[in-house]
Amino acid sequence: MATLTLIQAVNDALKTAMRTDPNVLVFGEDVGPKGGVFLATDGLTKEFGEKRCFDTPLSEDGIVGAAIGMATNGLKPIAEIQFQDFIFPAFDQIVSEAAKLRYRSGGQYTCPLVIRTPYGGGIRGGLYHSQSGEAYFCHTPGLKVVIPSTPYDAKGLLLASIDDPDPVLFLEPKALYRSVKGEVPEGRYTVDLSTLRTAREGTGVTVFCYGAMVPVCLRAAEQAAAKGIECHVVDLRTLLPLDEEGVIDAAKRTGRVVVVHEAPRFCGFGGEISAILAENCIEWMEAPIVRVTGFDTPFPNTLEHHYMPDDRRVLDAVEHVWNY
Amino acid sequence: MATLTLIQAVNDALKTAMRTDPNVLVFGEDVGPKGGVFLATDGLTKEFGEKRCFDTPLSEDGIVGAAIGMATNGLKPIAEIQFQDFIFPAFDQIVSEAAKLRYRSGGQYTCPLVIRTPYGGGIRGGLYHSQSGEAYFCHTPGLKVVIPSTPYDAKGLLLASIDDPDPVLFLEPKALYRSVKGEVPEGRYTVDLSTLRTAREGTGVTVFCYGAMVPVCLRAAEQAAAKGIECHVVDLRTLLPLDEEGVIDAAKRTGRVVVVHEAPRFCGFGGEISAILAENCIEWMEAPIVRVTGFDTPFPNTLEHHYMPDDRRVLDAVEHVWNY
Amino acid sequence: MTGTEMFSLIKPDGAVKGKDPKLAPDELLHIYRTMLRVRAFDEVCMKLQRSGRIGFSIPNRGVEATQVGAAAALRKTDWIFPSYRDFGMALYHGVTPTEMMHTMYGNGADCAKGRQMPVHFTFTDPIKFFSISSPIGTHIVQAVGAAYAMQYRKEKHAVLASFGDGGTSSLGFHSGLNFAGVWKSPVVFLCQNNQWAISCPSSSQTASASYAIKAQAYGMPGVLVDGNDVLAVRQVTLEALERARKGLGPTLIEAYTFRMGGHSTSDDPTKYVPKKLLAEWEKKDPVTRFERYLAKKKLWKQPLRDKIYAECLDEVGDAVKIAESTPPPALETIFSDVYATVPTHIRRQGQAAFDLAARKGDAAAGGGAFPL
Amino acid sequence: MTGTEMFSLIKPDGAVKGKDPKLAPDELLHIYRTMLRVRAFDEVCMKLQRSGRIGFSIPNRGVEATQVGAAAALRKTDWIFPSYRDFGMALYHGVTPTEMMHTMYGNGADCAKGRQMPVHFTFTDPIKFFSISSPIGTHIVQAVGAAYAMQYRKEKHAVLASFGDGGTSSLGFHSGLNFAGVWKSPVVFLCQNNQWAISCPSSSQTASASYAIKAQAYGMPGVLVDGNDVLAVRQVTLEALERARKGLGPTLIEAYTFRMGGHSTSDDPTKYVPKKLLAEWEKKDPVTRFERYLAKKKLWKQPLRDKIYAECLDEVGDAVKIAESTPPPALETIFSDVYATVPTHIRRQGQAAFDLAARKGDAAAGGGAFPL
Ligand SMILES: Cc1ncc(C[n+]2csc(CCOP(=O)(O)OP(=O)(O)O)c2C)c(N)n1
Ligand SMILES: Cc1ncc(C[n+]2csc(CCOP(=O)(O)OP(=O)(O)O)c2C)c(N)n1
Ligand SMILES: [Mg+2]
Ligand SMILES: [Mg+2]
Repeated sequence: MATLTLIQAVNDALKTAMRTDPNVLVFGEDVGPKGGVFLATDGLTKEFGEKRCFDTPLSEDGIVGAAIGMATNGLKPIAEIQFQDFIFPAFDQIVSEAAKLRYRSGGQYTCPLVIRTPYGGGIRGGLYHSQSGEAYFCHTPGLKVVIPSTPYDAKGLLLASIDDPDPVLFLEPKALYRSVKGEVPEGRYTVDLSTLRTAREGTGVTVFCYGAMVPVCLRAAEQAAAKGIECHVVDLRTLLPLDEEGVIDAAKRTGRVVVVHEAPRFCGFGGEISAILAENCIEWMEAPIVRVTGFDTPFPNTLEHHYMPDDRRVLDAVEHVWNY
Repeated sequence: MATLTLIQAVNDALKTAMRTDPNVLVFGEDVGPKGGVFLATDGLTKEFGEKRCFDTPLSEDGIVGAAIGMATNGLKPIAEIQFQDFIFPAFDQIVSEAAKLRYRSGGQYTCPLVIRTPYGGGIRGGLYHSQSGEAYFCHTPGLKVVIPSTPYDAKGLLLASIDDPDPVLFLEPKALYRSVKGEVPEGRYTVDLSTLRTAREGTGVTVFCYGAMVPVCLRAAEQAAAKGIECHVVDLRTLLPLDEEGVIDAAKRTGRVVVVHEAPRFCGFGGEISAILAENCIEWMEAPIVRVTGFDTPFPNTLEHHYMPDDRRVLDAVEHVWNY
Repeated sequence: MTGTEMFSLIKPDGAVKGKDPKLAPDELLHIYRTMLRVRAFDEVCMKLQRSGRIGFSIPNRGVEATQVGAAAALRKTDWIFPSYRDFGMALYHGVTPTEMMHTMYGNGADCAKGRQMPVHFTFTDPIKFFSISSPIGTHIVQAVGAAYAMQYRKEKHAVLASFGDGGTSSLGFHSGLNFAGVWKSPVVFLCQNNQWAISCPSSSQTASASYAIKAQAYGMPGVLVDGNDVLAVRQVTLEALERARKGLGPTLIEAYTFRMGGHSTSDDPTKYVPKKLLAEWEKKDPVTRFERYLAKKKLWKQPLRDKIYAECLDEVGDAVKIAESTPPPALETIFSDVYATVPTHIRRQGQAAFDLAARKGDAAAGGGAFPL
Repeated sequence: MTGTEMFSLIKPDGAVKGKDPKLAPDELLHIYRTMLRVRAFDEVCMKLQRSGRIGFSIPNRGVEATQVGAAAALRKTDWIFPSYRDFGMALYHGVTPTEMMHTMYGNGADCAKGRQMPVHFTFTDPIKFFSISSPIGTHIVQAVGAAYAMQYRKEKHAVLASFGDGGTSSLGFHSGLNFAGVWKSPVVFLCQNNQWAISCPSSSQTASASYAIKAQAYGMPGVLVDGNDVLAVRQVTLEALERARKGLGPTLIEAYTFRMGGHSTSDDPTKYVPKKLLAEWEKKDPVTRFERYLAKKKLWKQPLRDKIYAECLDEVGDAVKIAESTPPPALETIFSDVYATVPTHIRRQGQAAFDLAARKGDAAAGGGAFPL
């Protein structure tokens, strides 16, 4: 088993899928000879030719729109959006079209595509190279939304997304691209798209997180442990459809909950977690359900380390609900 | 004081603003000679000329993009998007541009525009003439999101939105366009963009709602009253920025909460209300916080009356939290 | 063809300009009958809407030649990415008025399971008639993707993407034509310039000299054709499809015609369409024009129109009877087809809806338990 | 001008083709100095990035003539809607390297208050240089809106909207040019065709014969100009601006040039730019070309370049010193300017951030209490 970074695991997943299924194609801006701005698609054009991995015009609307047509006519397109911040020109194609095609055609036309895109802060990218837009897509029935936090999951979830018969938005935490490493099996394997992952067991406080916030929460959990608080850290990994049973069970386990994400708080994904708990197990809650999130402002540049939730803020919240 | 329908109140607000400020312009698809598909802009081209109320090419991206340029150069554009379902081609202009211009320019360029658009179901419009997309925009710092439910508020909130120095998305409940009537003062007045409205006082169960759900909840409250449950019905009316203090106060009043909206539940606006309460006053809650919403599916056509929350579903939820 | 000169075949008197395409009589009559079928379907739907039996329809009078002419150039193995005004293309290829009427009623037999508004058809047989979407223009670039799959598999099929003059301002038009140019896609783009986007005339849509000329921006030929001349439309579409099949890339066709009715049953065109203009185009009726051609071929004389039209009306009338007696979709159709399999949260919402309907004695629930 | 023939004024040897624009010597030298200033600013920023003192920069070598030529045609009352590569336009109009360097450092004196990445400038004085956005193309249609305001107020100003070859595929390009055509907007669209969109050459961007020819799709003139000829760019921009001011509507200019560096400091162009091509364009250096013209006018001979360039480097070096000694933005800048006034929920989040910073002894918090 090789030890890979998260971005290498993504690259490995793409190669694995392309080797086994000739209908799998990869395209987007700069994914061809350059291999993608983060090198996720490095070597694909060389190995599979320019009919299977190629650059497109600078139009996210076009990239996703064309992917929908390919998907509905028998191919398995994997579209790359260079930064999640630049997905919005394709919002109409994703939300109005890809997400609704199966439904509106009574199941006669389907849309099995994957959109991969790096999201999140930590690279001093300012307003437009740092955003976490998962909540926009999670409010869209018909889509699946997946975010890995480990190399193993990155490969297994991406292969499962490629197998999936419905459109999947695959958000890659760019802050983790090269900062996490892990063992990744060779060849094909998949990680189910509907179960959360327990990243750390604990009985004191349940911490829900995903993507780049997972290592942050695990660090905070170490520090909490030093203070005698055992955190139960849950990596949600598939946000839609969410493993609601798993979420409720994990919350009941401790009765104290902190929800963490980078995106702005207001109407963010964390609100949904709080709401599910407030609706299904409020009587188990022994403390307020606290959210630690990005602020309700655009993403700044120089001060991004103050904007992004860090272990200090998570620990603060953990202590708060613990001592409540 | 005249008795007007909600759509007449919108028309009245537009005329009032255009009469007092020559910088106010109205444009969009079919807003000119036709007066808009719902007649919101009826008579404007005739009274103010085609430099001030005019049709555009069929491009929402263009409509909002051009409005941003006008707004930042001294005009007060009011753009109509024919149906909220068709706002998504403009999503990038709204979310990446209008919402972030003041911030990213350090306050040197601003974007005081209004986007008006009818939203919601009830006209047998199927997937694409029925959607309620407020949550997409409420997750976007820099925007304001306003939804009236009475003719009085429609005029007062719209005039306040036109006065506002920041971009406002003004969502009009099309189901109420002609079905509600009310007294509307002549001339200028404004309704503050940061306070909720108590639509009905009560001490039993607090019901949060907005737009077309307000009359539905009031009907349910009547029926609940007949069963001895007094509902406190809150019309949120400005969703962003939200009157959080008011929300928390209203919830504490009864300790039992139902949140109602037409949009799909998952990551919808209702989740934010639940989360605010779970974070700020969970110990006051005597029952689960229950959401009554559209389903997590696209909007159907023939069966839309099953999809949209109605007084039966609201009443069910009210009884549920009451009896808990 | 430069994109500004208009190609036509049938002169106003029915004589042929240039080379007669020499179609077999039964093909000519199938074209003719389809045009009348569109008209009959249209007339019946307008009446159904006026009497409150269906909610909405989209009139086609005036534009039948464009739709039917383009459809006549296609093979069954090609794909159509239609606009909501493209009744005629489906009818030409053998979709029955009954199948279509189910969609007009959004009943349980509707291909779209009552989820879409009327006229938003979706068929896979006998030709791929892609699910119609309301948002304008999105399908134009999707058509290019579908065509990529054909290229990739080395099929000799092609795609017809049809849209209106208003559609040229959309995002999908720009990205669709641009991608198709770069990819040399086997796509024919058909811009049906009926001169209106609801109430907006072309003067408020674009400043370009024609719609066909926009092809230049994407490195493909642009062809302007008389959209009221069914054989001319068929001819240019056929030639464009041949180019496409040969790997020579896409073509933009502008069919110049006129929408004789309102935009939809919700629209009052008298507010914005000049009467004189309407009267002028009334004289250019595409059915009459084609009849003159057929007459010169001795294939037509009255009362053939009356006879065929009556047959069409009967056929559509029967469709109405069948559609009206078909029950509405079952409650479960709200919850299915969101995904290939129903996820837990949607299943739970479905169950709650079933419980409520059962409790309140609601018919749509059917059996009572959520079956998915 | 047809959109496919290329206009130029200065021949490779510095002689004038056609009519000399006869600019005053100090204007010519200001143009020259600005080109060198861009080059100096560029060189310094590249080094700062390589040594880890700033995070990012965008090289401009090769494209200075296009930027400076276009800027030279503008009046101070016009607006610029720039792309991130348009250093030179700001410098030409008198924005100082120090103001710009603050943005490169994202410090407390940065006009954008340290919120944007480097090179995303925003200035209102001495010319309206609109806040640069990362998303490609969005500003093109915004420029048309700003121009509408000028028309509406009957001002004789105009707007320059500048973007790259890649930008022509964006949504804002399509809607921007389309709206401008219909509105006859006083806008000049400047497509800087530097032949690359990051690593993507024009052959993967569009199939059209040129970028200028895309103007036809929008009913406006398209002009192709030699982008390495500063006076030719100035000339065509000036003429287009005059048309705009006269109410004759917009123009699309394509300036044909070549990006000699990488896309940005994060890019390695050797992976995709053919060496031969680079060598070929090296010979067409726009600064050298302009020097030959100036030499013929007796305005230039060595060591003038060395002297001016050294001055520019000094000036930029001073800017670096000032920028480096300027403290980072205060913590409150995260929370201000989201709205004109800070709403309650943001105020509360700001207060929490201040409390945390104060508790953990964090410098950025300043005084400690949230001041807004
Ligand atoms: C993105 C979008 N914006 C607005 C609408 C509302 N709308 C429906 S049809 C129409 C006009 C379309 O005109 P055209 O493309 O010329 O087609 P035609 O109806 O004339 O066949 C408009 C504006 C829509 N469906 N989609
Ligand atoms: C909407 C969007 N998609 C993708 C990107 C990423 N990106 C940044 S610059 C660039 C290439 C731009 O090329 P061009 O327009 O030719 O300008 P140039 O850099 O050559 O000046 C891309 C793809 C972006 N900024 N915005
Ligand atoms: Mg039309
Ligand atoms: Mg370029």
